[in-house]
Amino acid sequence: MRAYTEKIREIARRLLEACTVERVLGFRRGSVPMMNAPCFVKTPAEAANLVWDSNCGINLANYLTSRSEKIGIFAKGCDSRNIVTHIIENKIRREQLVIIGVPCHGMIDRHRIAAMADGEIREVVEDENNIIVQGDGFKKVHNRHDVLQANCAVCTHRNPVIYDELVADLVEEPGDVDRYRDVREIEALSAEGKWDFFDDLLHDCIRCYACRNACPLCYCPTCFVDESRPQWVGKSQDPVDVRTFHFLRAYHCAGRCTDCGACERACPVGINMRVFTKKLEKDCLEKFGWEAGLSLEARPPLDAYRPDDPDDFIR
Amino acid sequence: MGIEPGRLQFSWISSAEATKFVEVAQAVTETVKALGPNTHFVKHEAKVA
Amino acid sequence: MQNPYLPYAVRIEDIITETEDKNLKTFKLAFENPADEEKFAYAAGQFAELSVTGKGEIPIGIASSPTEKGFVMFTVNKVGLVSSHLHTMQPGDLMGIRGPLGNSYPWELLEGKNVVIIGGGFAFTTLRASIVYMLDPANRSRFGDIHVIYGARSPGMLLYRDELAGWEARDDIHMHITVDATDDPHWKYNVGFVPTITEKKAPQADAETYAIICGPPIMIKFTQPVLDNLGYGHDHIIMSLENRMKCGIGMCGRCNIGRHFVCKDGPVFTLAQLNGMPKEY
Amino acid sequence: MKVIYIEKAQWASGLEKAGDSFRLWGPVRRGQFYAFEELAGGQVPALDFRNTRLSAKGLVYPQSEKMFEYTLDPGQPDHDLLKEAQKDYSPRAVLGIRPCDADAFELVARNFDTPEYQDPYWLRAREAVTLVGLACAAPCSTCFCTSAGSGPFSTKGLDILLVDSGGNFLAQVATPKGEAFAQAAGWRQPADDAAAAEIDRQRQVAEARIDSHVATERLRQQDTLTLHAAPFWDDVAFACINCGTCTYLCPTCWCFDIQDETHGRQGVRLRNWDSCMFPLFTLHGSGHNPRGQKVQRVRQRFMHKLKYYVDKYENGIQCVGCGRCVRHCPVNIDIRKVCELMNSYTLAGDSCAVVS
Repeated sequence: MRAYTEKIREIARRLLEACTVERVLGFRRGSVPMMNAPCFVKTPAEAANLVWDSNCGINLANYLTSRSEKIGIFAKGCDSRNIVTHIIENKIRREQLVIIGVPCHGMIDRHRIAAMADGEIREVVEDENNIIVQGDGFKKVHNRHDVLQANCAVCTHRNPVIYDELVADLVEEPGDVDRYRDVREIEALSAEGKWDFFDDLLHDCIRCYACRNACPLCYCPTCFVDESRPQWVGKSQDPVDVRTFHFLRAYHCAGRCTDCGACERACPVGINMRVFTKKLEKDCLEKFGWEAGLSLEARPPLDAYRPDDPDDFIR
Repeated sequence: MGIEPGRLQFSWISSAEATKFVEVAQAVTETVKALGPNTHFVKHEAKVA
Repeated sequence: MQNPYLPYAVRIEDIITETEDKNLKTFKLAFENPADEEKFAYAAGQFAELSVTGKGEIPIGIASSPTEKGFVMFTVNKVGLVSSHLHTMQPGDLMGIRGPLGNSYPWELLEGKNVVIIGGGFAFTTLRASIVYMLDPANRSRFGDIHVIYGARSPGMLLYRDELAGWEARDDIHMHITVDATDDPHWKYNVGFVPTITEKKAPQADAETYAIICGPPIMIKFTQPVLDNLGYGHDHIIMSLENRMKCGIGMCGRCNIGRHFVCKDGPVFTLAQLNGMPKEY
Repeated sequence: MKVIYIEKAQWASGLEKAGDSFRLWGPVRRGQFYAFEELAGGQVPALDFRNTRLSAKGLVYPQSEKMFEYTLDPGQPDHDLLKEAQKDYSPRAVLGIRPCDADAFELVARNFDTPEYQDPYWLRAREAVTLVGLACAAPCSTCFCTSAGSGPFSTKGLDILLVDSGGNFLAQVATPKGEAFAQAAGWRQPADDAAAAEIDRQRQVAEARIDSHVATERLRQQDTLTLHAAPFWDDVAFACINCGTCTYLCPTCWCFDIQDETHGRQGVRLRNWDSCMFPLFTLHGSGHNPRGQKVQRVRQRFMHKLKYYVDKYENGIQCVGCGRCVRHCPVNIDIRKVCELMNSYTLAGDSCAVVS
């Protein structure tokens, strides 16, 4: 993916020099290992700050909501699907965007790598297949596939689905991926088992709302948790309120979530809240044959009625 | 989520189907009564420090 | 340890609907425990947290004057959860008040000075407190000329209408009541926006004259140049601010303007002070 | 300062003994990270952590806590009156807190313990807790405590500082509270003169390992309005997603919200942590919001920590350099970089103002 960076800078410079766009949305090198920061590049000279590697996990579509300028945006598979969703939901217009597709090899899980390290990590570099972690008195080489972010490990849409140009050739989409093993395991639990599972899952939540705010789908001007009249959810750390937040937020993402993993990546306390959205994603796929963000033309399942919609849950 | 099966039910009843409404309401009431008091998603007082 | 979050219990004695849109009501509150009234010793310009059990608290300027004994008075605009619920309450109901909070108008500084009070809309509450305070027979001689310019959208939107009429009739206070517009043929006061009336009626500035302004941002924005033209120094213009608050005692962190808390260091600031603070209010 | 030896063999038994008169909290491994949890009898804290994900702030200042209780039942004589919630302020000890986190309590006290008002909840909880710190022999790459008024071996705020010296802990007993805890644990073997030298040697090694620093010396003299109007805020704030991670993980962020919650006719007045990152924090009833834009909120956080606080207390910055916000910000907004921008900022053209 190293070659990506050069290409990305070149494209950004070209777009800005030609005034094709006013801004380019990409990543710059972060201040700590395995952390890149989203940035808005405004001049051709600043394009030299752009980078691309396995630490570009933030979903850039999150930064497009209700913007009015003409924007160039670098988009992985998941970013591109959220751009599609944004366009369908009228949060941005297609004409405003120059989408530069970035075929993705998967982003790495910095929390997991840090937990696997034998000390403080000072530097992380990568080559085609390996992630090389160096720290105080140790060096570790991980195979990229072993340290992918959980959602990237089961991703079946690595290539952008919508783009004006590409940074590199399309990558091969993984064929035999079992996307929903974890969801099936939870489905198999008893009601009581499920209750306990989610109790434990959410035990550490501090309601910082990083999951919500990192999510490109969560753009409501006032989130339901912030409403005071009526107040739908208590604001304390009461477990029922914490659960209500996660569970209702997930439902708001039904048929829209692309499993980009932004929520999990942002979570400061390591909650695997994707199990909520993945269940809904699975239901959408199995019951409606729907995967979010693949097409500008098709209407989302919760947005359209079809006579053959499944209704066996209704008596 | 852990809500016992039977506590959440969906029905499609037209405004003209008064009888069906009564039947469904009775059936739901019976099912829920049989399950006993709900213990999940019930908040009596915030469980906080 | 004294708990600064614990309100004094008060009972609603009387509720007066002030304005024709019925969104402003004045609540006259009496302390359940007479000793609390003494602890609640306040000066005009201070505020209190009104506590409605089960709904929460709201910071509201004290509309009564410390010279008025036996009750405290608050005029509340119906906007949010607590204020809306307060508007449904009845005389005899129990609630709480916490305070007095914040600073007051600078009464020591104003002693012997002329005072020009400029108010607009429902931000007249602590100004009413100030007028009643200054007009008290024990206090009137401590101040020079008093001018009051007070405006509302229409006659029916003026607060404390009976008192305004009473003050109009006195000769120790210059009242300049105004409305933005009216079709009432019997309206005998001014018509025009507050800045315009200020331009016409406010006295020229001098070292002995202070202006106190309270009103909606738009009124303040257009009144300030008028005062500048009249020669008022920014340390002679006194303002009372609002910001969202919770604790009222400088701890919860939300009402700050720069390093100052509106709740504890304010709500009263001179324009000279505000000029050195970020415009986050 | 008095130093005692605690043989590691006596660590667990000492804690068990102290457990008779103290409730004990300590770091416990949870999945990929460590968190402070109450220790069950016989459970020892996991001291092999670098730092806990959340600071120990919540042990004195819980994220959600009851302030008052009430009933709305008109049949009850005390209906609609707030009654202080019954709370447990019995003696407790936090084991293994890092010096930076302990120093944060000293800093936060400036907000909760003022000449005019004292926050009874914070003060009682603070009084009830004994802090048994663990010196930081291997600071993280994101630690900058030494330039934020603290340090890996700082005893500020601590009652006891444990220094690991192989087979035993060298324990600096800094306060009478620490003395009482050591007594309760039965740790009373005085260390010899070499102990102080050993602690000092380790401190120097640890301090030298901290290679991250912030310069703060010009913050005080900077003009508030000039910094407030500086052009760099747009760039600093661009990536921010306005979550509360930085404020909730921060040991020195103290802002809170107050809420009433009623269930049936009974209820509680609660306080919850709040965050200047949330738009709701400053939203007026009228709909007006003085910090309605993201850039205003991000600026508020840094101006508060690095300018308003500095001016108000004249006691350093509102930060102990624990580095949590740096490590866990989902979009890598780094307070060290912002501090550098603020500290070094000059109005363009200022450098030309040379007297000829």
